[in-house]
Amino acid sequence: MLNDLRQTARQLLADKKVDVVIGYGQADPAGPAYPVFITRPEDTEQLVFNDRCYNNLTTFLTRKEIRAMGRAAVLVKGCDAKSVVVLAVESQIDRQSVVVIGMACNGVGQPSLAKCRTCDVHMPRHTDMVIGQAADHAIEAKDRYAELAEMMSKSASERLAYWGQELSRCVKCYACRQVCPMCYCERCVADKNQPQVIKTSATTMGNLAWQINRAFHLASRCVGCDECTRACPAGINLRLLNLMLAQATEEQFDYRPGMDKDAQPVLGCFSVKDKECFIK
Amino acid sequence: MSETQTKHDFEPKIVAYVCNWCTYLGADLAGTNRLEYPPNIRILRLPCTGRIDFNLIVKAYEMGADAVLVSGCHPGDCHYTSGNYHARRRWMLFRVLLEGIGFDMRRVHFTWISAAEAKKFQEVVIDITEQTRALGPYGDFRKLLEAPVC
Amino acid sequence: MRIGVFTCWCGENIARHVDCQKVAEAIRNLLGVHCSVDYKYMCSDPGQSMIREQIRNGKLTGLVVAACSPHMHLKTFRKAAEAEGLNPYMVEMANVREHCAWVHHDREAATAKAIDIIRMAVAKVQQNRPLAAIRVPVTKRAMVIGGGVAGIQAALDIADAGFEVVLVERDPSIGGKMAGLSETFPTLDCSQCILTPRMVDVGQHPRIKLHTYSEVEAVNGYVGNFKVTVRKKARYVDITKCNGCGDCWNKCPQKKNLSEFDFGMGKRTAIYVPFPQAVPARPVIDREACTMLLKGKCGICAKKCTRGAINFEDQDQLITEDVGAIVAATGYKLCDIGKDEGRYKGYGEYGFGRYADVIDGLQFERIVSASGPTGGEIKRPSDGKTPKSVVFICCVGSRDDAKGCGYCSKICCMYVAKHTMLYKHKVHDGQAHVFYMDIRAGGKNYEEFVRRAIEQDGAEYHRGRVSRITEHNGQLIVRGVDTLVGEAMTIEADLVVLATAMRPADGVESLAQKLNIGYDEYGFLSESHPKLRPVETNTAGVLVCGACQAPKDIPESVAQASAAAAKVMMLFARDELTREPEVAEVNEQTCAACFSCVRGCPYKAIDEADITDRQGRLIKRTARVNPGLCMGCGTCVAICPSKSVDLAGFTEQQVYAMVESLV
Amino acid sequence: MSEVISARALRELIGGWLKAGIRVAGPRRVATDQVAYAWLDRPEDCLLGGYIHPHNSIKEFFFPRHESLYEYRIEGKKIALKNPEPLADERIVIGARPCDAAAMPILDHVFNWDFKDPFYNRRREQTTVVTLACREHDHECFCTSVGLGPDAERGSDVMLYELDGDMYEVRCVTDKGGNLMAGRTETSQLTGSVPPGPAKKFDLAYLRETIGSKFESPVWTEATLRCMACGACAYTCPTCHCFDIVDEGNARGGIRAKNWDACQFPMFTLHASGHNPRNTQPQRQRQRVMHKFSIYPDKFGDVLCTGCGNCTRHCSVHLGVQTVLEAAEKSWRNATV
Repeated sequence: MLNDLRQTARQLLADKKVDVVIGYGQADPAGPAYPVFITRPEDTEQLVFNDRCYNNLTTFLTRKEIRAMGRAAVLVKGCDAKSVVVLAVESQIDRQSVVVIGMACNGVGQPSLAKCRTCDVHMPRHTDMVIGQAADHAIEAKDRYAELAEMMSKSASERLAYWGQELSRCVKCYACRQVCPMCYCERCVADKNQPQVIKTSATTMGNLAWQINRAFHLASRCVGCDECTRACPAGINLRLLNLMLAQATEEQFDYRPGMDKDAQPVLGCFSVKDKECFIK
Repeated sequence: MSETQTKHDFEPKIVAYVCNWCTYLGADLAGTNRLEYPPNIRILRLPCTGRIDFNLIVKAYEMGADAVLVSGCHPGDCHYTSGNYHARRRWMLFRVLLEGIGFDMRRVHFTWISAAEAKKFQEVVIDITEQTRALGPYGDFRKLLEAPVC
Repeated sequence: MRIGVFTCWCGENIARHVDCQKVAEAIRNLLGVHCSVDYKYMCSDPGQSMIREQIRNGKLTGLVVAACSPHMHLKTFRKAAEAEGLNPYMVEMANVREHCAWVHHDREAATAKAIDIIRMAVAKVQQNRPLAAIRVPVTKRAMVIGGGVAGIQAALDIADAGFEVVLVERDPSIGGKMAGLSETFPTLDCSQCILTPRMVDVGQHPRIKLHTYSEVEAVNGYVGNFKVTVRKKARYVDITKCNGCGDCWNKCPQKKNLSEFDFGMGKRTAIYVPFPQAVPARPVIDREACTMLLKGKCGICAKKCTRGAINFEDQDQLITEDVGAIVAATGYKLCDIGKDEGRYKGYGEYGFGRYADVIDGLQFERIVSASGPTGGEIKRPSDGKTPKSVVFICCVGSRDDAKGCGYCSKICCMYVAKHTMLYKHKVHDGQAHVFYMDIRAGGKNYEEFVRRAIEQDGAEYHRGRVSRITEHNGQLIVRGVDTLVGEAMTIEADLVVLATAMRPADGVESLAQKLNIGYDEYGFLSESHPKLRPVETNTAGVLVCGACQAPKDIPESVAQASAAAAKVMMLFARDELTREPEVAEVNEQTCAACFSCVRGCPYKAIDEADITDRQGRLIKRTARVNPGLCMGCGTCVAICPSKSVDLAGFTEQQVYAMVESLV
Repeated sequence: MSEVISARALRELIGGWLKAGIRVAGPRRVATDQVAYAWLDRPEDCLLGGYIHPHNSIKEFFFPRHESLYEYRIEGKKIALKNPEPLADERIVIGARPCDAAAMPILDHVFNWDFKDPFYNRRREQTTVVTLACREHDHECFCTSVGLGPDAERGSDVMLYELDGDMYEVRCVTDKGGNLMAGRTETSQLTGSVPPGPAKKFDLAYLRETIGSKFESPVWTEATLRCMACGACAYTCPTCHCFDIVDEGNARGGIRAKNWDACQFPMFTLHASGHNPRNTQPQRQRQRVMHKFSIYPDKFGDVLCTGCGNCTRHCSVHLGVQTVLEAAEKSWRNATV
């Protein structure tokens, strides 16, 4: 598998099909892998792929430093592949000019991350090629949102108290935003100060306002790569916020971001038949 | 101390985001018809429910609102043909997030009130005011507001 | 900023429950407020001149008028400000009447609330920016869609006013339904006699460009600047060469085609002119009926044509017309009550389509029409014998939700009365029976007309419904009830005429979508205000008239058409339009070009645009608002994640300032 | 001869402090596998082992991420200012890591070299730092590479060394520490020691003398292109000290606040004109490392890093001072060969 990967990358660079391959490197086998940007065929030996390859590399597709490097090939796991679809739908990338190398994946992390335990895209979709083999088995929707069910069984006050506790640790380092492939805004609303819609202070309220904003701007767009959760230095389980909206989006609109490249987005569109039981 | 204030020990603060063409006019008509309702509500006029960003709802609570009302034209009546449909879809999801983080959903209200529904406007405002008064100040949220940093 | 706040007593209306002096006091202390005064009637002349004086002397840069609803007087006070040289958009109103004094009777609470409402307005006005009205050029050329009586009237009025008109008609000739009517109520003057001259006027008018046998394909642009793509359907006859001599259709062997113009009561050839007075009086080949086009055999017409006008190779053409305004006059059709379609449930029990002698009102018009297939003699379709007993049934489909049309078709009561008269005048020993629900004969000489039908021409009116119609050796057995007499009744009829419900013409929904205007559940086009803007739509520059907006008779359609024409002339009276500047604008620096606003805009007013350097190299992509199209709903603002689009008049700055003043 | 205290006694001591109304902060489990320096409610909240390094640093107790400089109230046309009450309560940070404690004297420079920051200094005066020497380290630790170590005493008032049998040797480094522990310890023969810290990751002396001339070195881009431009490194760093000053409030009033800021944010150097002198992420990473190992030491002598490893440890792309300097040393030495 690794040889296929390196071979493919080498070819792409040698044939000048791409100028840079965005992949994973790893200095210390015991440490985590990290993103590398390979521009010369001979350097493709640095590429690795294993269960320490956490990053969603598609985030780099919209970074100006990386765009400046030219045409890119990017490694994606099943979950990351979905963000390519959304980026294309939101006209952030020209899908034709990006080579998407899917990597069959059996989950990352030891023990594997929460997202991997309910993953039904071990084989990446909508890629230009897939390297390796992995078995996909359907996961029932309710299992995908099991963690959520547990949290929703608590009372509203308990939930608010829980988030108050968690968010009191948030320092507004914006790691959650920076690693998110969907957070490609040139100027985040959090950095807009006329008006200051979201307080810059890392107070519990300021943090809550920010996380509500972040989560909702990802509503029906978040592909569940969970990089925000992994990147949070304060260990806040942001995944839960994303799950809330993912579940609602799936239940109410039968839509899972990045799964179907032709499906119409949920927000910015509407149906006259939308349910409105909550409106008096 | 005014009568209403002496009547109750707690006067809820209610913020209403309404569209210019239906609910705002409905409120105007309530006035024209002299339909009395509690004075706790503060109405912000926006062109269309489509303009009402979810951050505004959060901001209202940050400013100490005890309840928020969002109201516009009935489906099909939107002055801008479909702004309210966009709004409706936005709220369908936003409510879920609010509920998820443990927000007290008895303090956020969505209604359609047409320019003709003065009576409905009055009833809605009375309901919300009484219900919120019964709930008392939004303590859970205040705690978040006042949580110290180091 | 120097803000003046003017609190109005509105006589006693506000002052009764709000202590206006106390309010003015409280507001005077607000940061940024230069002066705060209260007065009995701000909207009165002395009130306004006081405001103007304050603007002048106090060099005010912002104004808050605390009075009634902005829907009532915002314009008034903006004008006053403008007259003093203060930008009108630096004026805000605080609604302390409708939203306060009139609904809160506890003086202290109301006063406190009034202060809050004004604080909000002051907070907002501090964020206001001067705005300049948007100016857009006007193409002084109108398009009228539909060549019925409404379309004709609108086209002629606009053209006679000196403006060019493009008239688009789907059928081979203009004239619409009216051209097929026999005589018209309440005067019984011959329909064609009054219509055809106007059709000729249209055909000959130097400023009217006629596209018959054509349909609107696409509509782009906005008020004053529409680009309309028109599909000219292949006619297979070059009407510039043809002189309408008639050799072709007289010789055409395909004579068995049902005539659309006669509503199937008569026949026509494959190459045909719909009716003698057609405009243009030029034939068209029915591609479904012509053996030359179907099988490549025949071509007689081509041989006969001395001018070589026949062209079997003819293709549809797409042409674009630049117009400044569009009038939709697409008219109506009669509900096909023979079959069920969607919400519309047929009247199987009446046997329409099953019994040849059960026909609808328009078919009857052709039978009694002097130019009709029977030459004006009343003969029933089945065997051509003269019916001695005719039953007319009103409200077939109309006023009946169960059948799909909840509304009243409005013209039926009148034309049924007319039908009974025309019938009686031609078949003196015949008897007309009418089943009706109510007689609705509002209108000049209408009631009198109906009375004449009953009293002079002896039509028998039965208040009641017909339950079913069956056929028994050539006779139609009509079973109904007369609720006034209170008994069931059976009439043996030779002919039954159904006054079927009026529905918008086919394809009106798709046209409405192209024009981006609304339509109701039945497909009737929506006016922007039922009373005060009856011919405007919610898309500026697009007007409606005639039966496409609601069931109407001829005089109403004509009146509405002239009204629409007048609106077009108003538009064309100016060289450029000024539009409210409260529209959206994109911050192209920060726009991330996700284009969800483009997707969401109800007016398709946002485009995808490229920003390039001098060499034309792409710097970045961005969304861009077309201020000519934007109606200022602000949906894009809420959709935009980075708030890179904002709405003048309701900017984020203004709205948040208001919320933050609520503490 | 040494002074020792039993784990039990230590916890009782913490309990006593808390009872006496002293605010005590220490390593505390704030979530599953998440340890942070946080205020303690009960003595048992305090972890005295079982973790390498909390996700934050003790700078939070001296230079909080959000701090009100003053309040303003808008009363009519007047604006009234109100200074915050000076910090009254006595504070103790217990269980600090040597690398965190060592950051405090380093930070003292910047908060005192011209303007003496009363907020910071008051907290320093009021707070006693009790440090727990390290017995373990992980891949990210590199204190030894910046001249510190698992039992470095710098910045601590008291040092604790784990002994067998749930005992700690107590070494008072300052009088403040002495006063705190006076009479709380017992004399013993046992002395604590710690295993050697992490192997050196880079040659500080070499980098200090070279780095100044390497502003244009390609290594900055090579090593840092993957930076995600978040503030995780700066905010978990014991020595990063950049802040922003913002007004937050509403129509009635508000506060002027001092909030953490980080040089990795593109906004950090964005000019009103739209021009950004540090326009790419590698430039910002270079700035961070240069500040720590060139600019700051040139001005104050100390390198602005204690080798705690938080930057790399909490980086989503495993990028930090250590990884950058390793790469830099490698490429610069090769270049000279």
